[in-house]
Amino acid sequence: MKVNSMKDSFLMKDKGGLRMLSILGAALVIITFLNQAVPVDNPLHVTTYTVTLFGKYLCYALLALAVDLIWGYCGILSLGHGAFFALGGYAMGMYLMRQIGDRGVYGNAELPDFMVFLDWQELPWYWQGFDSFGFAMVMVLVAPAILAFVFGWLAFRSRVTGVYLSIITQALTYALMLAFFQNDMGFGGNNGLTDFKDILGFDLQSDSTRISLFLASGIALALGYILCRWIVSSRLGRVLVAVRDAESRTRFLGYRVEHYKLMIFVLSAMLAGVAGALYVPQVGIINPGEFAPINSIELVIWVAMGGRGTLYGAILGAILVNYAKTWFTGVLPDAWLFLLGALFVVTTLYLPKGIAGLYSQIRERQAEKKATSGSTPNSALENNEQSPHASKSKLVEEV
Amino acid sequence: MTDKHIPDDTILYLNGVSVSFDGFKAINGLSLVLKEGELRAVIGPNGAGKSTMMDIITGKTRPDVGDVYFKGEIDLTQHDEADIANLGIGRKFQKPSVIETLTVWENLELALAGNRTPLQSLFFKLTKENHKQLTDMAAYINLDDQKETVAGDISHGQKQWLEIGMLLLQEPEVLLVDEPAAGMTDEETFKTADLLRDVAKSRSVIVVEHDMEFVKALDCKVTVLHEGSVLSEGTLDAVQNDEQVIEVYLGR
Amino acid sequence: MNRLAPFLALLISVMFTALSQASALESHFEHLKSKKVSEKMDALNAIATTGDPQAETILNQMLEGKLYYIKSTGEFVYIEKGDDKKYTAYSALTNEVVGSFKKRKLKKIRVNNQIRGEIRTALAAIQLTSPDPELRLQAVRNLRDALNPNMLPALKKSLAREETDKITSALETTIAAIEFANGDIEVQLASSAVLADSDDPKILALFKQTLDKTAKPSDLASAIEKSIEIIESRQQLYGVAENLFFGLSAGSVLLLSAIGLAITFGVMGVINMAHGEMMMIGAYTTFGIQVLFPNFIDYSLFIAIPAAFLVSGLVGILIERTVIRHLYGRPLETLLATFGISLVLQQAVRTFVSPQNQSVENPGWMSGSLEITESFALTYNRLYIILFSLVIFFALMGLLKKSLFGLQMRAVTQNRAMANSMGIRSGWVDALTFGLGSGVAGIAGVALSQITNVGPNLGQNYIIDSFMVVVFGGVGNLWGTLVAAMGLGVVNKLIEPWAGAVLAKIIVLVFIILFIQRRPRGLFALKGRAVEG
Amino acid sequence: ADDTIKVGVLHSLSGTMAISETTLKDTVLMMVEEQNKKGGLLGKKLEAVVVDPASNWPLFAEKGRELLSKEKVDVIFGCWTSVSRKSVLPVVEELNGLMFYPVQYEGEESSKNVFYTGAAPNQQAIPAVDYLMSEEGGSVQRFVLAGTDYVYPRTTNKILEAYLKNKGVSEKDIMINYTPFGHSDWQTIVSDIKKFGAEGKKTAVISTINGDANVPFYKELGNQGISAEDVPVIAFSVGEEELSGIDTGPLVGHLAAWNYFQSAESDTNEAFIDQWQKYVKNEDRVTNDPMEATYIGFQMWAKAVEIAGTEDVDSVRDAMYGITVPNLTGGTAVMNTNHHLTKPVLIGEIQDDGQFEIVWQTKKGVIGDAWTDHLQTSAKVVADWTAPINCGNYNIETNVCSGQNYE
Amino acid sequence: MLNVDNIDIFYGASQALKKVSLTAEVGKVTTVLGRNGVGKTTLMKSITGHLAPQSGNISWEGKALNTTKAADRAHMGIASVPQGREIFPQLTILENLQTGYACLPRSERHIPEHIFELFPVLKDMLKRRGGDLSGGQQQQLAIARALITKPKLLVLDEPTEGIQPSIIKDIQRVIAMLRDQGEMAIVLVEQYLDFAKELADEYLVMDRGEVVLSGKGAEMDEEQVRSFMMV
Ligand SMILES: Nc1ncnc2c1ncn2[C@@H]1O[C@H](COP(=O)(O)OP(=O)(O)OP(=O)(O)O)[C@@H](O)[C@H]1O
Ligand SMILES: Nc1ncnc2c1ncn2[C@@H]1O[C@H](COP(=O)(O)OP(=O)(O)OP(=O)(O)O)[C@@H](O)[C@H]1O
Ligand SMILES: NC(N)=O
Ligand SMILES: [Mg+2]
Ligand SMILES: [Mg+2]
Repeated sequence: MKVNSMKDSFLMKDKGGLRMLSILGAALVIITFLNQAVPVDNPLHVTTYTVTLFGKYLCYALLALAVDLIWGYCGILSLGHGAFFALGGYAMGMYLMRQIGDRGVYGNAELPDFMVFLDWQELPWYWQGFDSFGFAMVMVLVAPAILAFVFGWLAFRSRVTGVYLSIITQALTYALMLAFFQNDMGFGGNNGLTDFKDILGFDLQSDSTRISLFLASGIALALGYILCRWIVSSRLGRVLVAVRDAESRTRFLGYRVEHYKLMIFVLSAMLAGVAGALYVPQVGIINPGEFAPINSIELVIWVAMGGRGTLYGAILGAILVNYAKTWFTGVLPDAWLFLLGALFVVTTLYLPKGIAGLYSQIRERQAEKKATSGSTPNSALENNEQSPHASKSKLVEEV
Repeated sequence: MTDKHIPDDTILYLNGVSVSFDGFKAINGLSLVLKEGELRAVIGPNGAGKSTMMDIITGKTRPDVGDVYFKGEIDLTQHDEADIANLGIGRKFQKPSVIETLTVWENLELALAGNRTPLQSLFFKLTKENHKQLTDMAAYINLDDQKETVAGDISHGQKQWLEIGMLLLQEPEVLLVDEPAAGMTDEETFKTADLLRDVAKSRSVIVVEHDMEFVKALDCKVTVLHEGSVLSEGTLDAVQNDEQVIEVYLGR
Repeated sequence: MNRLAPFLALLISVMFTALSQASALESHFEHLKSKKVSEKMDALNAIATTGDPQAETILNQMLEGKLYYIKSTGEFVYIEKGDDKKYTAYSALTNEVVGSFKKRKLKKIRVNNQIRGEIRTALAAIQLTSPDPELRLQAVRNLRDALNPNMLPALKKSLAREETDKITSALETTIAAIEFANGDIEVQLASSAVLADSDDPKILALFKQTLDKTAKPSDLASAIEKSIEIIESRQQLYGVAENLFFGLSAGSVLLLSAIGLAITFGVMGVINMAHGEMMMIGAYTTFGIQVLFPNFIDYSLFIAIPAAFLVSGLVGILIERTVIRHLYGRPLETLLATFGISLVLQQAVRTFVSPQNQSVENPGWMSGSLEITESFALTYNRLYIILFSLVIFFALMGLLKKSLFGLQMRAVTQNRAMANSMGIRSGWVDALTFGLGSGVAGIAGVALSQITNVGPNLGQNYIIDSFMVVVFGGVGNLWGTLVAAMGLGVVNKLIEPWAGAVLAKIIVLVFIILFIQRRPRGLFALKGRAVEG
Repeated sequence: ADDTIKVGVLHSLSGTMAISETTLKDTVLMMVEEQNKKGGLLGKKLEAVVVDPASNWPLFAEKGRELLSKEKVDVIFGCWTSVSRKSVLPVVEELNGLMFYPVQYEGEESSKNVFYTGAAPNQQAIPAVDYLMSEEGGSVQRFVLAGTDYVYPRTTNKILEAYLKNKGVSEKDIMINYTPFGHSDWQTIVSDIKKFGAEGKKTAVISTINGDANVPFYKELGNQGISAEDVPVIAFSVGEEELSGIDTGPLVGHLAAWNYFQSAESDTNEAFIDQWQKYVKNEDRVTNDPMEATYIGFQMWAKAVEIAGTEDVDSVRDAMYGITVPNLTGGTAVMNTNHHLTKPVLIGEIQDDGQFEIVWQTKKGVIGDAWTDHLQTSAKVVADWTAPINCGNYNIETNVCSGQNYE
Repeated sequence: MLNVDNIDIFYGASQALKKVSLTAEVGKVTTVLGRNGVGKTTLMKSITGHLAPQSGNISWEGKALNTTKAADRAHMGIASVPQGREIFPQLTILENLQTGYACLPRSERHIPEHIFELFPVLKDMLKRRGGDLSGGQQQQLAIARALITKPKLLVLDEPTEGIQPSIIKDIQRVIAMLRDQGEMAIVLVEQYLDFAKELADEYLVMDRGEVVLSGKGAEMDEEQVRSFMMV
């Protein structure tokens, strides 16, 4: 009961999040309805293609949420979060591969095609158990968690921070990418895992499976959001912010900074793993490209676009950027990068707090106007160091 | 290591501590003993090593040689900052350092004595009692109408006060206070002195200051540091009349 | 008149011999047209042994694939590409211009690798007496391929009159090799000792092949074994030196690509994702210069270096003035904006230049290698790039550490507001600093154009490594960048021979991760209160 | 609208593969334009739908789905890397699309919905080795198999290794080396190759090095003084387009094996080159093998549509078998029932103008083999999409069509 | 002469200065007094150019400063010792001092010996990084650095904070000397009343963003001032 009321209170206070959650809920219901109940020839019908596309955005949103949790609240800029996403994806992919059974091109029930072809005689030990959905789902959480734990334990204990941490996370994902590229690793090399048939006995290509996966992604995102919101609105959240902005001071207050970081990093990795696991059956392939450092950089950019340190901003950013990508690549295949690039630049310049900050930015400016009404604000001074729309009398020295 | 005799009522014990930075000896064979419930003023020229001494006690700086013991048996050089804070040593820094992106209230809340593991923080709930503690403290440090202000936006002196408030809420056994009166008005300076004298009734306190009026108001034993070691020790009067102290510190 | 006389004499004699020998040469031409490789080879060897002075020209033209015959007349010519789409044909016998033809009217005498090899050997016999020492040396070495005992008298004659040390010893080796390959055991024993001094890999191969065929134990076998041992121990030494050179060279590329970033990121704190594209612009500038001045390829780099510095620098200043300057104090957002800029720049190249790679030529002096011994040579392009990277590095170091501008640059990034209060016009300093970093990246692009692709992806390929180097070395520390770049290069190249390129790279990455644990602020960490704040 | 036939183009226009794939996009657009000039197909105009999968493999699947289910294209021309093809494959099969894949690849695949117009290993790798081992090719006895570390090179090398051993080449005369994508520092490897090649036996390098890594590789070869006469390199992924980004002066004599070279002498080729250079408004633009494969694929599809009298996928597919169109090297391309082409194999030698001179070619066309005969598991698998087999991977020992989950 | 005329400054919606005016004449010390958080630093920042008033005017030697950037003000002879010292942490002491060269013609770019006479510690530590110094040493460096630029208006925000007594006395002497040379206007923010009183030619007391008291230093009513400094 107590927990319940507490939950209520933290969620209730989070207006932006509530709005976002209700939009998400509505979207899940409406899209499902428009896909299932509205006839195909009706202009309102949403194709399964679109549903799956949205399912993908939702997975990306969950991934972005995971990044915002550590970056926005704890100041850990991970440039390698794609690695955890990919690991979750591989765990799911391995399960899906096992489900193919003897329906692969060589008809070998014991081994995935790529192993047959490479003359492998038996399933390597690390593939054992992936026939079971339960085991695979545990691995979806455990594999990223273990990697995050080992890596985080080393790095946080040694007090690796800032860009140094960012760069070694990047080195981590880069190294994993190169490793997974190698056929000898037993994960299908560059081609990765693909040609999945079904999940839990349901045909992956059927509309109902797709809708279910879409819904699952939406629910995972909502739960992930609530979990993250709960964390950041507890005192733990305040400690995280303290760690982000004054790590050493927080230590002198008696907080074991490395434990906080480790806990939140592992949690974030697990969220990313879940996102990856939901992503793979919807896009139908997982390959080492997901480990590419540039992917991880991009995903940080979704968060920055959406507004870091707000959680719902990350979700917004991920969906918007990816929607823009889908849209731009379709309508302007030769020039879409101009648009996307410009979008990034313009957002940075005009929305310093990201899309999520737009609202508060407008409110702030109104308040300021009210306060200073009657007198013309003096603008020329120092605004060469300021964003064109930043508060005029902000201290320049804030570095 | 603890074969030296340390009196029972000693809470902090520094012996033969030295530390150097790139060859420069900032602390040089420093020894100092603080008793339980003692209030001690430390003065000395700029660069004498006062803040560095506090760095060593709080685990920020590791000494090259020397012993640092807390409560007789705990070797502080073997612990890190968070450990030492949890053992009961709190500190106010010379340069006001608060968590600038959190509000005044949140700063105080984080400082509040209590358990500090991640899970405990996650399930932490402010009790009525805690609430009153925080409200009182905010009033005491004159920030009650700026409780919701982000700490980065309060003035220099207000940050000093906030930090003092945070230090008190931690309820440490030993308080290390580095230049609390800097940037305060004369009246506030005296208020601070009163406060520290009061605190020292139940705890041990080391105060560093350059304001002699303030030190006088503290009315306690004074240690003068110079070039990393103790130059003189005694009552303020005695110290103030020490030729060497006048020469290097007070001026004529 | 005096000077012309010998020339005229020569001309007349050439014409005369050409006339008299023409039919001898011509009689072999028909066989050159043959599709059979063996027939062609016989023919070209026959041409080589006519002793006709024109033979060398013919063989050389054939080697370069310029020997044709005119379809209609069957006349043998060699061709030179003209300005229009036509080719100027010169008579293979007289070197006179025959006319200008479309390629379709001509038929090429095809050569393949085997034939080229044969031509070279054939030419070697002729060039053994060439006045050009380079050609002579090459000829002597080429003669080691065939190990033809018939060449011995000619070689020995050459040895007797040769004056250049290097060629003398090459001759000795070649003679010894031929004797070793063809002589009896006595001769072999003697020559194997001589050959032990040679670093020509062919000799080692010769030894090994002979050893396989030699009865063991025997005097000869042990003599050969001893020689092999001598050679191999020397090779091992070269191997180490070579690896070190490879490492330094890989390091110098890292250094070049990181050094501009050491300024924009290391000093200014801008997470400059467009750094790679600044290099790309530099590389395309080089390409542009070569297109503009196609006849000055050898000097193109000297124009390209300042040009690339200016072009990239100006682009950098433009970016700084329009975007970055609004972001000081928000370092993380520079990541977002510069990433956007990098996308735009890449696509701009694809759209306005071409999505394909562009061909940038190596000037003659950048190609080939500096031979230390016959099995150990330092490639010129790498050598120059190592030197170049160091020059750039120390120039920047000087600028940063010794000039007032460098001081102001550092002051502005450490405390912008205070720097302003000290009268430093931070806007200028920022623009120039970013311009400098970008300009240096542009210069790096010039160097990269000499060893890798010039294409829209150039920047992407280097950005990760660049950040890795700057951070690993310690942000804000130029020495760190130098040591990190060279260190990572050398470590990588020391691992590569036994681990392979992929694993080597993985190992280096893991090494970086672990190393940072020991030095959480990079190799050359700034220590003390100054950084902790 | 009903009066158009939609042609999907699924090639990366950005990202790492844009370098190669944009050319193919332009090729398809050119063919569409030309076909429209001829009045389209079945009286309908062709409409090209171009999307950009941006060198991102999952995006290929998504864009493939977009083309098929949203744009409802009748045919797709697309993909370059095998992984991108593997990514769209399930989509094309699920939605019963029709795709033409124009790049040489590792084989081991035959989908009902894909026609492979590039070379299978037996149409490129095997003949190349035969050539090298022949007297004319230099009687090579030692081989360096150097490749980029991904599936195509790995597979090709595996096949080659088996093939070479069969031919009596011993283990120690084969050196295998893999490098990461975009590898740019070739010093060590080239130096190793140099040493390997200097041990007495005639040595050649068989290069499956992909894309961007080639330029620094060849530059390093040149600089370390490895000439084609000493150690020739025969490449399977280096064509005219790749050469146009390299200063070819030092590379003369190195080789490549393809099914087409721009220098091939035929009227169709001359016309094609003209058309291409006019289309891109650049007299210096080159053509290459994947362009020819695209050309053949497009011509075959157009012909099949005419024969079937409809653009309907199943009917077009049926019409494809046995269809012939002139290829650009003067012969005829035939589409076989295993969805692979019959094509000639050509060996070309790099010239200093960036072109290849054809030094050897097969007498007749070679039938593309989806499943290689040189590997144990694959040898017993065949593909035949006509009755009675009607299967892309039919085991001739067990007589089952393994692993297909559709009819 | 510096003229601050009726300026208002807001931080977002909250007003930090309300119609504040101040004048500082060459050859005189103007002290600003007031307890924590009343707006003293805000006022100083508006003079040095780090904050722009939303209304009111600031002028120096008759030239309006409102839109002049901080760096240009420095070139006009305005130097400051900010609260919190603002040392360049990674620059050595020597380099910290050399940042002042930006305002000087090439020929005057050297460090005058009297700086080291005033702050002898600095001379011993020229190669040490600014950030490594003790608090008091940094404060001394900040003052020295401001003097390097040979200012005509010197703005000091609590310059004695954290400085040992003997040096405070020295600083007091220096400020008096600078004033007596008659080439410089000095604005001094202080809470240390004795110090302020000694030096003040003019004084003003602030409370809650407003000037509540002002007058000649010599006529300062200590009791009244103290009353405003209480909480
Ligand atoms: N990391 C460091 N590197 C170099 N020198 C240092 C470092 N830390 C401290 N110092 C030097 O050690 C000496 C002692 O500094 P400390 O801050 O302890 O002095 P303090 O007594 O607190 O002086 P103040 O009264 O001015 O605060 C100073 O001279 C300072 O410059
Ligand atoms: N950056 C800021 N944003 C918002 N409010 C600010 C900011 N800086 C200062 N303030 C507020 O403005 C008021 C005046 O601050 P200021 O720093 O000018 O005080 P001060 O008189 O210098 O105090 P002190 O003696 O403590 O230095 C304070 O109430 C403070 O909370
Ligand atoms: N199919 C290829 N070349 O990847
Ligand atoms: Mg101190
Ligand atoms: Mg102040």
